[in-house]
Amino acid sequence: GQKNSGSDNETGNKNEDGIKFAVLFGAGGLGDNGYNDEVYMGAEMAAEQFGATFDYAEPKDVAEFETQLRAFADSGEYDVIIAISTEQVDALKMVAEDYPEQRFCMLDTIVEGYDNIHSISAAYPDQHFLSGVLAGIATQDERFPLSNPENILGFTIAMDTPTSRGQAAGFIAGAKYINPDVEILTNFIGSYKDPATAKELALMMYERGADIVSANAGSSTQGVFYAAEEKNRYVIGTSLAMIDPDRSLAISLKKVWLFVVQEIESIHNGTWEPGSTVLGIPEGVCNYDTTGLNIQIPDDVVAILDDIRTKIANGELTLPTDLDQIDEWASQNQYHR
Amino acid sequence: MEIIRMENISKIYPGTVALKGVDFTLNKQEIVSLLGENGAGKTTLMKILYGMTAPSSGRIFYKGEPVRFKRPIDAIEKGICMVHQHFMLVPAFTVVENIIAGSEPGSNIFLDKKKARQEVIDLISRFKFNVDPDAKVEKLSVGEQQRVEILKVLYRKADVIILDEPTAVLTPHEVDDLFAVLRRLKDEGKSIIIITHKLKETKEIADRVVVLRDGNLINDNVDPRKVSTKELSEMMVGHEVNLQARRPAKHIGEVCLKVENLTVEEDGKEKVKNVSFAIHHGEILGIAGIEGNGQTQIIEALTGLRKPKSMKLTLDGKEVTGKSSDFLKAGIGHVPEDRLSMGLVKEMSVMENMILGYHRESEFCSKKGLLLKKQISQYAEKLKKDFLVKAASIYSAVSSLSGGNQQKIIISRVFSREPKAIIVAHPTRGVDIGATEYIHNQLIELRDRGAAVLLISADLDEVRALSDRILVLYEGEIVSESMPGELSEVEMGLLMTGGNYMVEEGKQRD
Amino acid sequence: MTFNAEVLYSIVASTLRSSVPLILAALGGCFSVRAGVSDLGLEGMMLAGSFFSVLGSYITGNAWLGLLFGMLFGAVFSMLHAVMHITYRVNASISGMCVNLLATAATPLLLNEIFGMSGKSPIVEAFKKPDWQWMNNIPVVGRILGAQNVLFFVAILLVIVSWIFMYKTKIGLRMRMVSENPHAASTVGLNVTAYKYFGVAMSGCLAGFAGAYLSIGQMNLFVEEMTAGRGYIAVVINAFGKYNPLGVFGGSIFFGFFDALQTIFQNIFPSQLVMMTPYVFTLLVIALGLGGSRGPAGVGKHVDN
Amino acid sequence: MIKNIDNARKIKMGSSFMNSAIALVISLILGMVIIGISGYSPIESYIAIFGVSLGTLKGFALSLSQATPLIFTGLAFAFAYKVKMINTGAEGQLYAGAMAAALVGAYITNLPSGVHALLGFAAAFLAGGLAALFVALCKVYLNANEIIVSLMLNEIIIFFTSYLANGPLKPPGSGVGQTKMIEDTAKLTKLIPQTQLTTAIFIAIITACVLAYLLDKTVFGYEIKVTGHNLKASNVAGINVSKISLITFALSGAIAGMGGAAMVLGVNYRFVEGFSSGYGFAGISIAALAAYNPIGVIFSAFLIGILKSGTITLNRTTSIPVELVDIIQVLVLIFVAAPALIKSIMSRAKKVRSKSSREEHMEVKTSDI
Ligand SMILES: Nc1ncnc2c1ncn2[C@@H]1O[C@H](COP(=O)(O)OP(=O)(O)OP(=O)(O)O)[C@@H](O)[C@H]1O
Ligand SMILES: Nc1ncnc2c1ncn2[C@@H]1O[C@H](COP(=O)(O)OP(=O)(O)OP(=O)(O)O)[C@@H](O)[C@H]1O
Ligand SMILES: [Mg+2]
Ligand SMILES: [Mg+2]
Repeated sequence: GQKNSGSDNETGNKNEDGIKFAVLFGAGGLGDNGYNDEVYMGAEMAAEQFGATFDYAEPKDVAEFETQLRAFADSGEYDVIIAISTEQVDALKMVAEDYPEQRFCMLDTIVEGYDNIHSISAAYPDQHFLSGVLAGIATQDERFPLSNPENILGFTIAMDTPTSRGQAAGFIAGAKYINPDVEILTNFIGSYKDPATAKELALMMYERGADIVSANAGSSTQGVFYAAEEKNRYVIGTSLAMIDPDRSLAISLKKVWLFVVQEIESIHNGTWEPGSTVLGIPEGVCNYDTTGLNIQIPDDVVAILDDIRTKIANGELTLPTDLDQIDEWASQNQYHR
Repeated sequence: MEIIRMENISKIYPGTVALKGVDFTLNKQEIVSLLGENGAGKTTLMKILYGMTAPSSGRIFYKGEPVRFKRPIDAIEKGICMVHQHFMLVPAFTVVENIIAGSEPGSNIFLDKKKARQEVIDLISRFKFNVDPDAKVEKLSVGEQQRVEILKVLYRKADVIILDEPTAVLTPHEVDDLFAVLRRLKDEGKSIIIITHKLKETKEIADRVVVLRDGNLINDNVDPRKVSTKELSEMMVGHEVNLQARRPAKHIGEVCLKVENLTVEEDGKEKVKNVSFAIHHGEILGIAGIEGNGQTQIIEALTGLRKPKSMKLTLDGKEVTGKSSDFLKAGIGHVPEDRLSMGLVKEMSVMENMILGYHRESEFCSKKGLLLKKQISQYAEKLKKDFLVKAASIYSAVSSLSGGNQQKIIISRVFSREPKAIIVAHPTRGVDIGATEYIHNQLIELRDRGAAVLLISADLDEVRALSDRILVLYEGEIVSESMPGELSEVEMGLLMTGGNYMVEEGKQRD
Repeated sequence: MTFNAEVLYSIVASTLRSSVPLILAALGGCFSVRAGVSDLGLEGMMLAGSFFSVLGSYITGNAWLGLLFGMLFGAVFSMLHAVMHITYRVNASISGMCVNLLATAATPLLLNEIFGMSGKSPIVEAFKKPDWQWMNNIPVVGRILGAQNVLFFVAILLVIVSWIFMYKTKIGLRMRMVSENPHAASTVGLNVTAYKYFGVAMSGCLAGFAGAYLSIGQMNLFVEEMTAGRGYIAVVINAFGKYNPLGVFGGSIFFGFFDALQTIFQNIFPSQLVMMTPYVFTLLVIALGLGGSRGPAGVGKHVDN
Repeated sequence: MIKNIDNARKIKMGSSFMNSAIALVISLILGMVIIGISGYSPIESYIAIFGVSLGTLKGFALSLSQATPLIFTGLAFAFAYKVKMINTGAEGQLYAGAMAAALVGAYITNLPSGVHALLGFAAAFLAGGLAALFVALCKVYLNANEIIVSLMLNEIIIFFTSYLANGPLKPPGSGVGQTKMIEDTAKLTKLIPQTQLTTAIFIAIITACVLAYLLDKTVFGYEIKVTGHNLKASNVAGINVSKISLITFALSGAIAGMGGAAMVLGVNYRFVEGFSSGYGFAGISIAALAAYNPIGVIFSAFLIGILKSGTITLNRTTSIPVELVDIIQVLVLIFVAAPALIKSIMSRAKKVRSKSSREEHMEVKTSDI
């Protein structure tokens, strides 16, 4: 491996033996069995693959983002500083302006127009779209033993933020795309760390006839899984760490760890460039996943999912990005089996 | 037979020595009166006996056995009960609940309300007390509350009963009733310790008098029948005292304060019913009456603390309306009935308390709302000197002063503003003889300088000694107006309890 | 949105389930206030209960023992409040906040120290929802009660027992006397300090129970800050219910009901506004003068010796 | 005479200062023990916490900037406490103030820079004050418990501002609930470039001084103290207790609101949903630490600011859990809030010392024999 010698000299005393990078986690912090943990996993993978080392910080509030980024930048030790959550955009832009020679990376959000920021993200709806399609099929398909005759699904969201609404929109669009009459119950928990409320909401969804509930809710997701266990229905999580082998219909995967690995790889290869990279279903970064699950998805269903994935990759199908757009989108886009 | 002996009791509070090696004994079937000025240590001695505070040194013997009372419950178990100087009642509880709490009937964990109620009713009828067992205490008059306190003690079947100033809030008639009860209890074999500042009462009820002064035992075997009240008070104070002698007004002037059609409504009931009266310059008008007959409401109306239903108040012909600050500004001074809760801020300094209520006057406060600290401290020093307030400095907290000196702060504050009229309520309640004498003199001086004084007091002797004219208040109405000496104490007592017919009949017979 | 009997059943069942932790914590608040100590520390005691019940269940493998552990440590945390306020005369709002701060700091730390995990604990043995088939035969009520956890019934029992304790027993009367007028209580020979400690310890136990209900009753693990402000809501409910176990029960059901209703209204109105409504309603009730009594007269007062 | 007062006050302040200092030392020592027990090096931790916070310019600036919102909320609590009201609503008032400042900062344009920022503070002052006034009205006229009403109003304000930030006020394309960025003219001047230390700290300190002056030197302050100590006596003294309570509590809320403005105009440059990590509640401890003295609040907030800034360093440079610092913070609060606790510890220590010295004495004697 060769180091990116050009920028090395400019920014001073960088670790000569290997790449050193820093990660600024989201306010939720590690241990969420979700996004933050997956980024951490990516950092470890990158460290191992490229012999890199990394430091990280778990900020406690919004005001701390800027301080931590500055401190990382100030030390001049890092080849790249990675900010991982949407709330950090403001801080990142401010700091990036003050340290033009320092490379930054923004994950999961598009930031453009800076010479020292590279952003890698997936389109919000992509993560859950294919799972939505699968759920839309499964709820009406007798080959899925835990589903019921009713045509109802559920989606629980931690906080009512634009990002979360975009993610939910992906799931709902997926389900309606294949099953236009499906009803999708959506609920907001109000916290990333309140599994008890999450469980209660999921229980009510199941009681109201939903047979598959998907969750994108940080640590609160645990509650949805527990509700699925109690009701013996399907559940869809967002992380490899968050599965119930007998009841997880799929995992709505966004392979954020790949973002980190790619980023470090580009540094390692000297191909790092500012700008933005958007990845998603076409690149295989977002997908439904069944690793470690005991549920058999019939081949014809897999074929449909593959077909839809191709359509998206071709650009035949573009996805809606907010809950408000769904109805209109669904009336225009329908999949005919 | 000796039932209690306290030996060489000392109590040191941070900053004060409350008791210095006091010995005290109590015999069976005996009523002992404990005398002493404010701060002499009477309450402290009794609190030690009752297990509420630990003595710094000394020993207590109960029937010859040495005992250590760590908590009141230890004393209660030995049959020692105490009625406190300040009421120890729960306003939100009923009379029954207040009486039984802590010594409920029955042996299981559940509360037997029926049995408790029956026991209390029996007790009430046995001692001919007039209290509703199911009434909430917050609705009771002060006298009734006092009776509940005594019922609490009786309910606990105490052998030794300690009463700390039980008569301060009672009418003469109620005092008689109380004393009758005490005598009956004595006949039943109980021993009683009573603390009072009224020497007349001491002479009437006590078998033996014990005198404390400044934490020292002065004499523990005075026979009340063999000493005069003058001698008793000199024992307490340590020097000669001039007892209240009437000093009638020299020249009564024009009408100063005129109150017409005063009606006050509270909780939908008329507490003061269309009362009118006038006070002249240089006159003390006394209002006698049992507490709870509308005194508080009259005071509040005349000081602007409460909006009466109707009232026309004029001061030297000018009408006064508005808030209490307007009344103060108009020249109506106010010595409130409870010095600590209404008249003073005990956490603040003597100096700060000496301008309370007058702090917005231009003497103490600039137009921009700044306090003129230099003027204020000079003023406070002057008052401290003029009114003989005993305090370490004007910067000491009021809480560090004795009751009498606390009262002096209020007196100095109000009197030195030369009010045209002044409302004075219970000015000497709980104040010792020395300070009482001083306050009375100040009142008379103020009157002689031309102020109109409205004196409201539950102490009939005080009203009779100071007033130039006396009204009797009963259930919110003025039932009698008389000149001092016109009516006997008994007659006034009857009027105060609603017996005006009898008085009038008596007069007609004369 | 179809609005049928199913939905109705589900709302009622959910109301009961989500009111349980509120009932328990606010009941704890009752004991505290009715012994004369303000109850601002419920949140912290509850969080401690959540964590330690999980730890207890983890160690023993038994949910009941876990619950016991949770209650015990709820009480242990309440003792910080008790010692500061009762013995050292600190303002109760401050000592209460101390408990909250301590629990928020200590639980993640212990999570890290004991389980080596951050954010949440491993999954432990929890109270399973009992399978009461026979209940389903009882019309209406059976379906709703059948959807409840055993702890729900324990909570109801505790409400009744607490009410009897406070209003029908001698100790209850004495404890209330302490809260109304500690001086009076001490003069009739009651050990005011002991009663206050007892009330606070009970509040710790019950808040610990409430926390345990969240972590091993509703759920099967601990998540940092999982009480999510329920302790503060319990403080509100306690005042709303006039510091009476029955009132507290009613107030908790009220809040639980709003929680359950949210699931339906969130799809119609912005979620934040829906979540805001129970507070607006409570505030209105207080503004109309129907609730929010000042409580026992002697709360926060001390007796000198 | 004047000297006399000053002396008396000095002694009082001095003893409460001593008390706080001892409390600090004890809690730092206990903190070391806890860190040690948790298996980390106490020395290394303390170097990380204090070395950077106090030893470097940026660290020092960070400590000050962390202290800024805390001064406001600490003052808010301390001031309301002067009339014996407990302002648990500072968190909500902070949010209300932040939203108001963000609106003024973003939607009013063409103002000179200092004026714009001050207008932002004024709006926050008003918003926080109105929120608190509502609580005070409920207390004064409906006899409601201010703690309870404040707690509810907190939730209402936080949810409502969150609704605004996610709904009507959300700038297009934003991934989080927040309002539009404020104009440059509304941004506060940085005192040290590349830090979050802005002129807000001056506004905070000035506010503290104004409050101290108000309480000590004015009739209004006198009336506040009288009202706080004895409600009945202040009525009798012709003080309009309702008015004093309303004004004091509203001012308390207004000060908390200014804390929100400091965060928006100086740090985040817009209202961000959930921006406060409990600054409002932290105010309670800050005020208690300062024994409710406005000037003391500056120092206690600075102390907590040091610890918070230490936490930030610790977080980045070591694997020591940051909650350890929070624990130290609680310890400080416990010991400062309970002066009696310190006293009993000190007297016990003295007893032990005198006992041991007596024993020494005896030893000498016996050896003499
Ligand atoms: N506890 C938390 N507090 C604050 N923000 C959080 C928290 N957990 C997650 N987030 C943020 O919310 C967004 C979605 O987080 P979530 O934990 O639901 O991730 P996930 O379910 O793994 O899906 P993901 O892969 O979205 O983006 C991310 O931007 C993340 O930074
Ligand atoms: N808790 C206390 N702390 C400090 N000093 C006290 C305390 N209680 C009483 N004292 C002081 O002890 C002395 C004796 O007080 P005590 O109450 O026994 O007097 P007393 O004779 O009952 O007076 P009074 O007639 O006013 O009731 C007084 O100087 C009083 O200020
Ligand atoms: Mg179905
Ligand atoms: Mg006394």
